[in-house]
Amino acid sequence: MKENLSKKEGPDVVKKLGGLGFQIAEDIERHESPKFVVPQRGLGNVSFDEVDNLLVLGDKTSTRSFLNVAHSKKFMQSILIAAKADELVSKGKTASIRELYYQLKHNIEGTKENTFEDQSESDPLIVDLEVALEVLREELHLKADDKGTVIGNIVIEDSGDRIDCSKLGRSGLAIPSIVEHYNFVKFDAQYILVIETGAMFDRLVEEKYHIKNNCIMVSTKGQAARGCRRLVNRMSNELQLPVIVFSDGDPWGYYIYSVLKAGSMALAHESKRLGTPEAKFVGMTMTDIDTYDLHSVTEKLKDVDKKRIDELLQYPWFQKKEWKKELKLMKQKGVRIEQQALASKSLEFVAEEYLPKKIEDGELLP
Amino acid sequence: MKENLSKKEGPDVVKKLGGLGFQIAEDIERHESPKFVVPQRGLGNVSFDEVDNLLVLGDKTSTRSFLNVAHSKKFMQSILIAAKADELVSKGKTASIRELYYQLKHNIEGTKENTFEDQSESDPLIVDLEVALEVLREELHLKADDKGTVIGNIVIEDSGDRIDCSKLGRSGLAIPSIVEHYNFVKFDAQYILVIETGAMFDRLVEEKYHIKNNCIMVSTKGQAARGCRRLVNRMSNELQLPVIVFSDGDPWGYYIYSVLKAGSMALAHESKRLGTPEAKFVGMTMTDIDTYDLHSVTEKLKDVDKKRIDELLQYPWFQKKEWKKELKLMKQKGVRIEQQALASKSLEFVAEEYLPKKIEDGELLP
Amino acid sequence: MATDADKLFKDFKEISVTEFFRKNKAHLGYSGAIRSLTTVIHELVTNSLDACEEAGILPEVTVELHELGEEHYRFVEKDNGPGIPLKHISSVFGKMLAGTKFHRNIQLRGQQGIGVSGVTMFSQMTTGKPLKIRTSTGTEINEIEMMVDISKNKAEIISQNAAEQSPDVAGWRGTEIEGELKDVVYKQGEKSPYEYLRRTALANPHARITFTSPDGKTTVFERSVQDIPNPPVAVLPHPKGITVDDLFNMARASDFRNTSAFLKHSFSRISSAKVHEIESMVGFPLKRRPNGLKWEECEQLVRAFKKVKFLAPSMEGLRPIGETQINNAMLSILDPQFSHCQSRSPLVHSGGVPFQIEVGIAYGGSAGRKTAEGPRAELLRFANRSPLLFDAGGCAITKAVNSIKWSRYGIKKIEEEPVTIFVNVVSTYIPYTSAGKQSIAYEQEIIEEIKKALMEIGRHFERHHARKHRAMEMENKKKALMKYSKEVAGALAKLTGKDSKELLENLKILIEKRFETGALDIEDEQDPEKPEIKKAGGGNLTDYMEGEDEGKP
Amino acid sequence: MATDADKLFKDFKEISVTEFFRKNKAHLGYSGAIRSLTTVIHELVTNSLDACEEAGILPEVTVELHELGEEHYRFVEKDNGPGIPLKHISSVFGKMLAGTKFHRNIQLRGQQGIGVSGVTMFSQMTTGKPLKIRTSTGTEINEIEMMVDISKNKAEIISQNAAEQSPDVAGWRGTEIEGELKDVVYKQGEKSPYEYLRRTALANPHARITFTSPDGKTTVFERSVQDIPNPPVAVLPHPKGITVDDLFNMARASDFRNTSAFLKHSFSRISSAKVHEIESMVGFPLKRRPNGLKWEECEQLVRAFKKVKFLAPSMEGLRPIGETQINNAMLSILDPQFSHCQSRSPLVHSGGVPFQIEVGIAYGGSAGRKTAEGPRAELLRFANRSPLLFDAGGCAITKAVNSIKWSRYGIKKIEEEPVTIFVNVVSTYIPYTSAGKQSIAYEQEIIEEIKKALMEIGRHFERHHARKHRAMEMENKKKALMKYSKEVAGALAKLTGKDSKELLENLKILIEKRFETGALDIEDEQDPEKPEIKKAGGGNLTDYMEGEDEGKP
Repeated sequence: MKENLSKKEGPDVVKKLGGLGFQIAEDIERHESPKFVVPQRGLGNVSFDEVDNLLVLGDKTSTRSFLNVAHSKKFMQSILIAAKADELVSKGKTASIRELYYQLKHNIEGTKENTFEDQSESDPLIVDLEVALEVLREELHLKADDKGTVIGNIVIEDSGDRIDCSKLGRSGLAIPSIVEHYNFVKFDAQYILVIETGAMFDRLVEEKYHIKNNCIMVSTKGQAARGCRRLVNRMSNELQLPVIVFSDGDPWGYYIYSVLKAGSMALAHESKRLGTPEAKFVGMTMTDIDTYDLHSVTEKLKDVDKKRIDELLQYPWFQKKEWKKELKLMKQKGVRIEQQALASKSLEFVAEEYLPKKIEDGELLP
Repeated sequence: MKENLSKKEGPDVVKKLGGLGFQIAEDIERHESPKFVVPQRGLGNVSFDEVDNLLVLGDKTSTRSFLNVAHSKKFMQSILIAAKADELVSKGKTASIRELYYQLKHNIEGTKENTFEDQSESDPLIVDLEVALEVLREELHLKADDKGTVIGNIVIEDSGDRIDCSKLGRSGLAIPSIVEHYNFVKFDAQYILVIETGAMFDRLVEEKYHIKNNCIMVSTKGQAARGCRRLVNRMSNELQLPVIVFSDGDPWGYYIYSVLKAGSMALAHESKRLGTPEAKFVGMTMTDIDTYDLHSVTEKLKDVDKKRIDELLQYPWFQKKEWKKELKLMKQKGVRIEQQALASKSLEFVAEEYLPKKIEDGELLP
Repeated sequence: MATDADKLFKDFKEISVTEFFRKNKAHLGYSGAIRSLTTVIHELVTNSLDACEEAGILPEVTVELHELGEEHYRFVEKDNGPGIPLKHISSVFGKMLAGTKFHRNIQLRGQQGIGVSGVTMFSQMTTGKPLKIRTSTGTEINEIEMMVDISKNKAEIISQNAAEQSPDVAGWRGTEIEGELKDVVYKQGEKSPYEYLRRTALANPHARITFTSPDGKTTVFERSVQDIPNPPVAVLPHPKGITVDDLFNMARASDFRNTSAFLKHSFSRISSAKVHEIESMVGFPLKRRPNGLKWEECEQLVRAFKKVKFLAPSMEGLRPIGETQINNAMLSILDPQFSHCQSRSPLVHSGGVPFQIEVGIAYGGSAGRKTAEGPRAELLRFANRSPLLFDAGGCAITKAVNSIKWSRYGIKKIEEEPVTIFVNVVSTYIPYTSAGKQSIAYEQEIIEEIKKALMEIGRHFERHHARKHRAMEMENKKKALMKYSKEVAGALAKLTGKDSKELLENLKILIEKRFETGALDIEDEQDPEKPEIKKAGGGNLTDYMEGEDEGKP
Repeated sequence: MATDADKLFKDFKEISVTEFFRKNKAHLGYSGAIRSLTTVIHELVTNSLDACEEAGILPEVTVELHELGEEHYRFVEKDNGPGIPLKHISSVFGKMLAGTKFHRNIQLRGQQGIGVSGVTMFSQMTTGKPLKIRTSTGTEINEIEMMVDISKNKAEIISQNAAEQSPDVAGWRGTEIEGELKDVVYKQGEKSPYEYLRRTALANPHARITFTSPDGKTTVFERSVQDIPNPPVAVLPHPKGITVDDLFNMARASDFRNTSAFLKHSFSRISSAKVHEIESMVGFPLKRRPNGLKWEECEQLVRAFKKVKFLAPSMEGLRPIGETQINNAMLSILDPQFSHCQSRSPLVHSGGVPFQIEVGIAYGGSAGRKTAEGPRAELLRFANRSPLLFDAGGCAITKAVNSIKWSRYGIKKIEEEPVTIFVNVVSTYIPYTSAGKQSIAYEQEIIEEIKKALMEIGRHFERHHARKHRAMEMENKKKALMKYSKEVAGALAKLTGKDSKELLENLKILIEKRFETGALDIEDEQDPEKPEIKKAGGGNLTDYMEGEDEGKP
């Protein structure tokens, strides 16, 4: 097993947060404009590293200055978040980003204004702080909502409990938002199958796909949550297992795959921890429609679907010829197809024919 | 433990489905208009049983006749569903309602029409069939998406596995869409706490609330799925434990409570299996806002919220004076409050003060 | 000593009415190169049709346009009317506010005696050339070239010839007018002379109209009705519509010896009994000479008129087109899938002016305007059978049409349908909004009556539409059942183990039987569940999905 | 033998122009009880102001209305103008199409010599009573009671008196008109005589106008300008605006010996040099007598006019209100927070008619219409300083105002703002759409010029608005920083263990310093992150939320 990537201890993080504080306090004492530097985020400072197959953050930075009125409120909010994170880490507590928002929200004395009006004000500043201090969200003891389920032949140690994920009946283990504390005790599997929809996950569990094919199955239930992505990343790295993704055949499903594989724009600074560049894609592909004669169970593309396809076609990480072909074919056919449409063949079809055959034949997209 | 309510064996269900088929075939052979009777559903045939504290379906029925052109397509669709359910039960397979839709969707010969254009056509007919044949969804081997998590001192037997829900770290057990096969092996708990949001569930897990207060915690993650409601119902009945619900302080949270307690309009025929009339409500209440001085972390009601409040005030099962008071107070204050707003006091507040005190003092709404 | 005022008034002058309209020619419809040309045609054709009808002649009208240069045309307009007596020719064409129509309570297209002189004026203003008139009342043929002396509002004869026709044989009778125009332009379209004549033909199915456009193409709008319409007659005014001033002026000009006789013979619907009733209400004897009546006495009389109940105004003077005639015209010109017309009963507006509404609808075929995106709805407005092509915005007809909710009658987006709406307002006095006579003022009585008429044909259209629709639906229903039968039979066979083919055969027999015998009650079938389902939980389909997250908006 | 035609023409009659407008009184603005009353006031006041200005007198106009019964009023209108010479009185008030204005190329409110006679006619039509006129040109005072002989279009004198004034002392000079009206009603509102006079005062700040409404309330609109405006002068027509017909008629009526002189003296901007230029372009010598010119020759001349470059038309004849005057008037009547006016340079429309646009905007204070939902935008239209209250829909001014995108100038929803837009069109000939003179025709030159003027004041408004806004923003920014300082100091103290109060003191010093010195660059600060953040992942805020389900729409 590879090591669990770069998890810092509490004291390190406290030191970094304090450092930010001292630097700003010094500016103030010297009567200089208090400020701090944050890397820019977003498409303008995100690029696709074709070697690592990951989205990475560039070098562009912005300076956030208290005396620049356009920054003042954000500056204040950032300091409030830093101070609260400092408190959480010191006390060994964890808070959800929503709780953090509520913890910091209060009326600013002598005004009708609140420190934060909406969680959408604190969320991006948390990311800024992560990036500026080069610490992880989890190291700040902050977490987002959890989502996702895992099942299969793997034993995980969580807070002292040993959880055998092959002994959870048809239920599976709910993946929490932070999985840094997980230890993989032992496992016996050929690969990890990541499945977009809960319903398909259930189908495969019912068909005992994970047992028959000796794999670990993860359901992302839509776009994968951070905890889910980190779990796949850690299992891929530490267990050295191939990761195969199975999503709907539509631009949204393909984007879920790309986020799992290459990371996301919003969290490009953490792509190394959250992305799994080795992941491959099994389906649904547009060619499946012809191969398995699924024409009667496709659905027409809506305008938003078409718009999303065009967007994907612009992203550097979709420039592989296989993906350009899929996306163009989708536009040309004008249809999308769901994982569950395979049920039109028979209920068992997906588990007994579709997946085993495609995986065995290596009919996977990069 | 009470018994697991009325689970029929496969052969019984096959007999019922066949019965429906024979009756219709006879009509046809006699050259009479083929038809079958379904109880009416919806507000017009749902009433609130104040003794049982449950929503129940009334006696009104409609006749669905093939020769009535307004019914013809639905008639055909119903028969297709019945035949497919017959096949599933006979084969011992389970399908999600989405899979069922895909299994039945195909082009009608000689037309441009499909048997089903959209899942919204098959879903209500499944419910019709359940009600008409007096069988459960699960007995038809059909299921919806799963959602929800359970944690605490209970051992569940699922398909041969014994799952100790106190040994799942911070993760908890994902609740599947069908829990009929669960067997409760043993448990040690004072009550069941049902929590609306995943984030609050996490907070309480982190605070070890279930351990410190010796309870089983269930997170519904929004409106409770059928599996989750059935699990709460079964635990309440079979373990004879009190159920306490903890939701956001808004009309949507209150409705989640009412569905857990009294059942829903759409599934009134299954209220006995899905509702838990003994459930009580701990918060968030409007009076909490004053008691705990939470004014600065409330949010303004939107128009849809206000509209929803007015709707709730019309429902017979919200006519208890305590609930009328809460709803009117909400309108009067013009605000809603989230569970996580309690974090503005401190992160531990909800686990160390709010819940223990309110539950101990019996400050619960009926 | 000359005061300031004297200085200021040294320029005090009188101007003629022609001079006034020369400076304000837009008031007469001469604004813009396209509209000006159509106005000329409108004035000439209107006059021809009026003349033919008064004389009881089936009209034959010919219009030719020749392009002479840029914005320069020659026109020839000819009719087979009664002709114009020599002594009146110069007044008809050269004097404004002179004519046979102004004083009479009679339904004619023209009203004011301005229009034709306006043509002479406009022709002369733009080309400096005279108008040529050739006319015969049946005896000799008179040819006159004339212009207008604008400052004197009278004709200036340029040349004059008379040619005898043989008295033995029936000679030519009619009028032909020829002239030149500049600053006008001929363009195909909704405002063109062609369109004007097409619509004129539609509203005057007894007329035969021939048009030769500047590109040499000749179109003949054949008459679809051979009957000569009854000539319009002048009717006496109704007492309810009279103002004090009207009465005062009429009384002053009256030769009657006593007011009783004056009232009886100058107004319609005033019988001897009514005269007595009126007399009992006024404070003076009706034996008095009417031309000695004072204003106050006229006021008393009008007050009495308001109180007395008279028979409704006589409608003798009204000459509607008639339902059959409109329908024939629409059929022959629009070739629609469906058409329906209605002539309403006459009513009065403004107290006592009789009027009558005729409406028609044509759907499909060549109905509607042609556009690049396919046919669109068109509204054809008419006043006393004259098409109104301009100023649609402020017109009572437009207002009435726009106030109808056509969707009630099964026409969802009327703008996008191949439909022609036809409205003709018939009256002895049309309340135009200006001297241009292209728009009818918002008289509430007129608007209301047009609305009622339109709703009536709307209902008719709906019934027609629904009938067709139902027949088609029946066929579709049967087809649908047949299609579903195979699915039902297959599934039932699976459920019961019975033979699928046999089930299908029996189902087909059932369906055939059903559609032979029970056609009527099938039509009225409703899905009884639909509304209930709607109610359940707010009508959202997700209500069927158990346990799905309702979501917080 | 009487032909058909003879029979038909037995009723051939001439009617007078008064008779025409009597039957079509709506053409003159007499339609509806409210509008008819305002029309009467409009005609009388317009005439008074024209007369005062031509005579160089600061106008004092008084209007009184008394209610006599239901829809029955008495009016008195008085001015201090030059008076009317005895011999003209009957024509001014009793003859339509007679006056001092029609023939002259001069900017006056009246144009057609119809309006005042229309008042006499309407008064008489509704009440049967004569108009009383009391007028003096400075010598004796003449009192006349008169009616109109409608069929003859001339006055009918009922009574006539003259009273001497002492020739030693400066006697009363002016005109007072008194009469009765029925079928009219006085109602407060946008179409009322009160509003008409309020707007008149706004556009005529040199006039003092007193109004007594039927409820006895007297309002004085004081003059805000004491200077007597230069009297309008008649200007010669410009050759570019002349039609062949105009030229032909002018030439015919000319006494000049030769065409050269005729051209030089009958038109503006035709110098001897230009005459030579013109001569070289036409095929005949200009020595010829103008009254012998043929139409074709006139055509040649007009063609030459089109080619020759003349100086722009003289604007001598135009009498704009003036920016200062409009602004003073708006300040005194609307008391706005902001106002700005602009008189544009004169231009020509229709080839050669000079015109000029004046616009103004007033914001806040009493600007805008008062409504139950608060102030709303109002548009005040004027033509030669006369308010246009009716027929706004088809007016060039309305069209121009509606075509402006006010949001560009910082007025988001102009309808809902307390703003008054003022537009005055000044011209020697205003192209009205009808004899009612309430609406200016869509002349492209006029519309374009109004638009340009409005955009100009729009830009001015925007600058004013932005200036105020910036000053306020600076203050707010400082306040915001002060507020945040306490939060920052508290959090920093927690993070570092330093003293919170000390940090706060230092922050305050920093802020004070910042706003003393760096005011300018603060204004230009932008948040450099905003646009980037927008771009990231499609601008959706949920993009910050890692792993949240993006959902499928």
